[in-house]
Amino acid sequence: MNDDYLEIRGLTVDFDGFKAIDGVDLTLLEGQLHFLIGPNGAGKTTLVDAVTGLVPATGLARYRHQDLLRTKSHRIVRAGIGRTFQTATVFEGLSVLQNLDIAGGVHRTAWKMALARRGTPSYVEEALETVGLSGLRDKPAGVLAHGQKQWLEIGMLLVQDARVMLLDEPVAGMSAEEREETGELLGRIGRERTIVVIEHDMDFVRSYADVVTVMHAGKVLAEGSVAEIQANARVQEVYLGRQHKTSGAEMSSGAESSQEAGHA
Amino acid sequence: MDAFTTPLLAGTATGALLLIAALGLALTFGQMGVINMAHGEFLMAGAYTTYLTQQVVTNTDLSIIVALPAAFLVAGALGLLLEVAIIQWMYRRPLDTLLVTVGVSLLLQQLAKDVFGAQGDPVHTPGWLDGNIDVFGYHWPYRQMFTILLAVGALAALGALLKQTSYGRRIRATVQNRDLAETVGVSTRVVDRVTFFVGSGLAGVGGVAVSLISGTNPNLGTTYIISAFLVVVAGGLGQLQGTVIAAFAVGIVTAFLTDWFNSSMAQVLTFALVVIFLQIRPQGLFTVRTRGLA
Amino acid sequence: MKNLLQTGQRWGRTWGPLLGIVVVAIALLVVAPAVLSPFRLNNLGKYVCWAIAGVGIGLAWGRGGMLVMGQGVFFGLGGYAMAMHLKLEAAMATGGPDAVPDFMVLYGDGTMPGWWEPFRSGTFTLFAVLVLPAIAATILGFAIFKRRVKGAYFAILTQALAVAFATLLVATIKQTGGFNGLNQFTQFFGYNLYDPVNKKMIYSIAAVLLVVCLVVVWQLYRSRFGELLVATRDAEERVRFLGHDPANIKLVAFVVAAVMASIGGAMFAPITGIVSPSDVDATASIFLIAGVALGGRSLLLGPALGALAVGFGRTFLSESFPDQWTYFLGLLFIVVILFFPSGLGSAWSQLSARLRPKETVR
Amino acid sequence: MFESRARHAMGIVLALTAALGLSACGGSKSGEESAAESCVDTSGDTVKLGFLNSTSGAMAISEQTVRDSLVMAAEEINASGGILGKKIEPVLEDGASDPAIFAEKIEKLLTGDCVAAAFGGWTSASRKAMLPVVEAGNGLLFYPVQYEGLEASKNIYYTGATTNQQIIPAMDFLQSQGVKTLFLAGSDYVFPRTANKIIKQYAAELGIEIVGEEYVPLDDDDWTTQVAKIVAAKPDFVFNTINGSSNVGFIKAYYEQGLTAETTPIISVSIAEEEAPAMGKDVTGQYAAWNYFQSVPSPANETFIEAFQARYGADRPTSDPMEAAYASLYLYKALVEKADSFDVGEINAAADGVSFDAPEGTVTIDGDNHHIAKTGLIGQINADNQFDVVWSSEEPIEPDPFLEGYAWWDPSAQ
Repeated sequence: MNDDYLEIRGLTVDFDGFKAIDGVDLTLLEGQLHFLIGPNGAGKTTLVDAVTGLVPATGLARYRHQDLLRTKSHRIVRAGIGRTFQTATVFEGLSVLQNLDIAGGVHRTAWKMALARRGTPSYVEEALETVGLSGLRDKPAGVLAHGQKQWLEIGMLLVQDARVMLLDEPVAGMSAEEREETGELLGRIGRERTIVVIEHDMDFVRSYADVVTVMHAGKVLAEGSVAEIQANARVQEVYLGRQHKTSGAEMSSGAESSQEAGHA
Repeated sequence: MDAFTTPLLAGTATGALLLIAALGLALTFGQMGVINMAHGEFLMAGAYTTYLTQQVVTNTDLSIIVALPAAFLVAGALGLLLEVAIIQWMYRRPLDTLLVTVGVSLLLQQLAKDVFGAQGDPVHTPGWLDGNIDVFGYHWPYRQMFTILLAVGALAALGALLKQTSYGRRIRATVQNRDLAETVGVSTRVVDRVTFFVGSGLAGVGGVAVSLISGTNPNLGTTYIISAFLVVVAGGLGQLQGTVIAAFAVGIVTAFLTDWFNSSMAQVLTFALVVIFLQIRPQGLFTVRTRGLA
Repeated sequence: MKNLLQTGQRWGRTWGPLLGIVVVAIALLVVAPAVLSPFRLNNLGKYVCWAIAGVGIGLAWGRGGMLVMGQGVFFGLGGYAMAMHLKLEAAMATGGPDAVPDFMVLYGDGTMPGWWEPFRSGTFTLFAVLVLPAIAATILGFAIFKRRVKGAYFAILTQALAVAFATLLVATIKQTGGFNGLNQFTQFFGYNLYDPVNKKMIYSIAAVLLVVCLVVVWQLYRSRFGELLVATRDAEERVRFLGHDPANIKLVAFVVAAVMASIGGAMFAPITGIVSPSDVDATASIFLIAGVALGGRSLLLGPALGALAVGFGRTFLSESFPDQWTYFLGLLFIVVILFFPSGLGSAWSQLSARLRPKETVR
Repeated sequence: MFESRARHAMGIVLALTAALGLSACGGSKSGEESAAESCVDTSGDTVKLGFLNSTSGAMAISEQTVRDSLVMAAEEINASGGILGKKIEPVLEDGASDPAIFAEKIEKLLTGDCVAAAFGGWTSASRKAMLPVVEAGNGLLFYPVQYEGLEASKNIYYTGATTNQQIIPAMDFLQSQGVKTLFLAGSDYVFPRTANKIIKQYAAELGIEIVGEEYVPLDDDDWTTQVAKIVAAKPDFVFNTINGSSNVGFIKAYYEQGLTAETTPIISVSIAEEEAPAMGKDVTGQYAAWNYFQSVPSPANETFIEAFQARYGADRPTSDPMEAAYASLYLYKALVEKADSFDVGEINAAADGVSFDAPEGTVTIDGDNHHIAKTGLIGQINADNQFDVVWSSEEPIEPDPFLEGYAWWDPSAQ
């Protein structure tokens, strides 16, 4: 095994006394599609925030011998860890091509930055190809459909050459067809990368997950293959218990699908 | 002893004045994201209201008491007018409200000049405020104590409004989550207007206190607006306690610096201190934590 | 046909702005000197100085989203650096190489502070005009941007800076001339300042500098940096997750804007014959913003043309309506920001965009 | 492909600009000065005069009064036949309280409107800004305000007091009152700093001890902490060189902390008839040093006050700068009539000894330094906010802007 894995030990995030993450241990290996599930408020997004320097945390998060908790966000990105956000955030005023090109700018010299772009760099072409947006290259990113924006974000991570991709609900709001395409895309690019997906849709998780980690109340509840998780009694309890407390109308689609998982 | 008490007491009074001016700003800035550069001119409106009140109510002892609610209403009405005529079209463009209100501020200054004349008008201090008490050699003017009481009163009234009344709950709900407040039936339009009225009215009350220091003049607002904004910035948004501490801190620190150096250096150094302070606490003293990518 | 149209559009995108700059250059350098009286040309020179600062504000505010309300400070750094040299030149012309400026004799003890000494050299002064604001902006920008102070906080801090700077100048009479500022220059790098031929030359230098600044921002706007700056303006946190520190990107734009303001200030001194605190305080800074808002903050030529228009309007209105002209300035802010938030330049381009299909049919 | 073209294009634009710029850059070095041609045309039956005062901005408060009396003087002169038979045609400009605007407007007046002379300016900053323009264009400027001295230009006539006609008489008055300790309070800018430098040196000469010195910025009205220092220092007298609205804050803080005209009187050099009633305090008993008070008994003053109040309202007081501005226009008339010409050179040649029976008394121009001889007066404020003259230099004092006649004066001392 090489060093290209993300190691998290005893990670804790404390919001003025409220422990949003409470002593989480995780090892995320290369070449696996790793899914992070759990009810709302379980701390999934906060975990990603902590690893990418958005919220202060204690404990350990290490990638290639680099202590991520003492590194600034943009340095973490430079170390090869990229992420997306729940709401797709692309630069709406720039074209698809410009969005991808801008993502590849980290290692450019100051002089290159001061010049205009000439032609299309090969890695940008490749990313366009991979995420299937070649035909829309000159369109402003703002006019893209929701799913296309998510793909564009993944494309930007590719251009960034992110070795670890932390994706926050990439298929939320996508059609079944788009989900399938996204799943295949993740499968393709995941072979030589570490990919972590936060997801609620259990169908999607079942179809593509190699490893699933269930989080609840800031702690890791269970970890294993899809089958192992589904058989786990504590996981079932958490989801069932949640069902009793919440009224049907307020329950999100994500919660419904997780509840499904509990029964299966 | 007086080398310590004089700046402390005088600075507390300056801080109280800054607090009255900054409370309204913190309210409108915190809730609506509006940066009202014409707030200083509402102070000026309060000062001119005091002058006009003294023309009508010639009993000086009484007139200042009458002037307080009058100034609150006049400045509040001006604020309401500003909200209805201009600001309501510009929510979600906070930086642009800053520039629009710069224009409003210029208009109001010129208007005051044309109506009242460029020469300032006198405001007479009532007899019961015209005196002092000897505190370790500092002849502490009653007027400064009155300013501090006024600030405490304004703060208490505002606190009661926010904590005890249904409007207060609506205001707090709107500050915390505008969209959610709307969905549960709070008319944020009405809440915004009430907030603007109250915030501007407070500036009017501050104007009464200012008029006791320097009478009236058309440029009176510009003297206080920047300091008041620095207080809001240093205090942080969303919590009045930050504004309170920052106001008194700026007032007292400026007074000590004035004592040690001079007024000009005190102004410059206070600015430098605020910038250094923001290095330590970039979001100000107190801030409401929000989730997600801002 | 479609291909041709596209080619035409791309051609227009590359060359259009340059063509605009050429038109501005010809208007300022050929037409204006030919038709304007020396006095009016000198007035125009003053507006050109504001326009140079405006171009930088367009970069920082329009493209970078940083509302710089205190550009008067950098305008002042350049203006005072140049004015110190001109003051020393005037002193040395009559009193020999060791002469000190008259106001130091009148109001001080006749000795000159050491930091004035290098400004005897014209080369050093030119160097200082470029480097002083860059250093000041880097220190200030570093402190502000690294701690993620932005938006209204940033605007208010910069305005407070302008107030503090002006107060400092007024209070340091023996070092900076105080409220009176620096004035009574006689020559500009050896050229007599009151000779009409030389005044025309100084005007031309300012106009050339404006064109150069326009070309610089034109290149910046079309560069990858320009794209990144706009990206930072629209979604600062997202840029962080591209691996860039947004603070550095903003810092570059802020420093370039500061240097341009300084260049404007440096030319302001010989053109108006005075630099005083009232040219650099909060009000003066707001004047600079007004022009940029009017012309269109994020356009290439908008800030410069807006600054020229506001400068001209200020002169024209104060000559025609000496008592009421502040009303116009107040209304300008309200109307432009309320109805044309992207400036009149954008209003025009929106209109022409609607008209364009008809034109291409021809 | 487009990129390389764009770079070429950029190069072309820059080259073009450089060429255009260079073509306009035929400068001439100092020495080969091309003489400024005067464009003043007095061949018709009118003569253009420029009145340049701030009617907007912070200084409008003071300068409007100067404008008013200039306009009135012009109307009076026109009614009585004009200057050398030519009617005055005033050109009004706003200096906008901004020195750079003053520089611009004076150039417009001299080269655009071709006025024969300009009147106005208030702050020293505005005068300093106008001075090089007036000298370069060889024009004439009449400056009507008391100022800190240390200046003399052949193109400017200073009709307000210089320091030896206001500050020094005030000190003489203090000595006559037996003052032993003095506190200096001023706005933080050039005039108060310079005035206080003179005061400190003269005080040392007179044996008066300076027990404190405080400055506050022009736009700052809160004097509370500084006044506390006066309370602590317990001086016999306070010398007030504060300017503008800051005076109100000073006076209010002064009385609030228990100081009065009886315990610690103030002598001011910028509180006049206009300002005294605007303090919001009864300032009866306080002093001011000027060269003119509305209460000065003279037939010329009676006529002046009558005319002014008839023109602008019976409630309008008259004050020193207004009177100096009024006198400046009449002095110009006298200068032109003595020289029998509107030419600047001929006016200057005829200047020495030209006099006018001004409301303050007879004033006479000193041909060397272009200041005028004035009588120093100290007034004490009475219950009607008028000044009772309590001390006078008796004779007009010859102007000495550089204080060359005062042995104790050492300009290079701190």
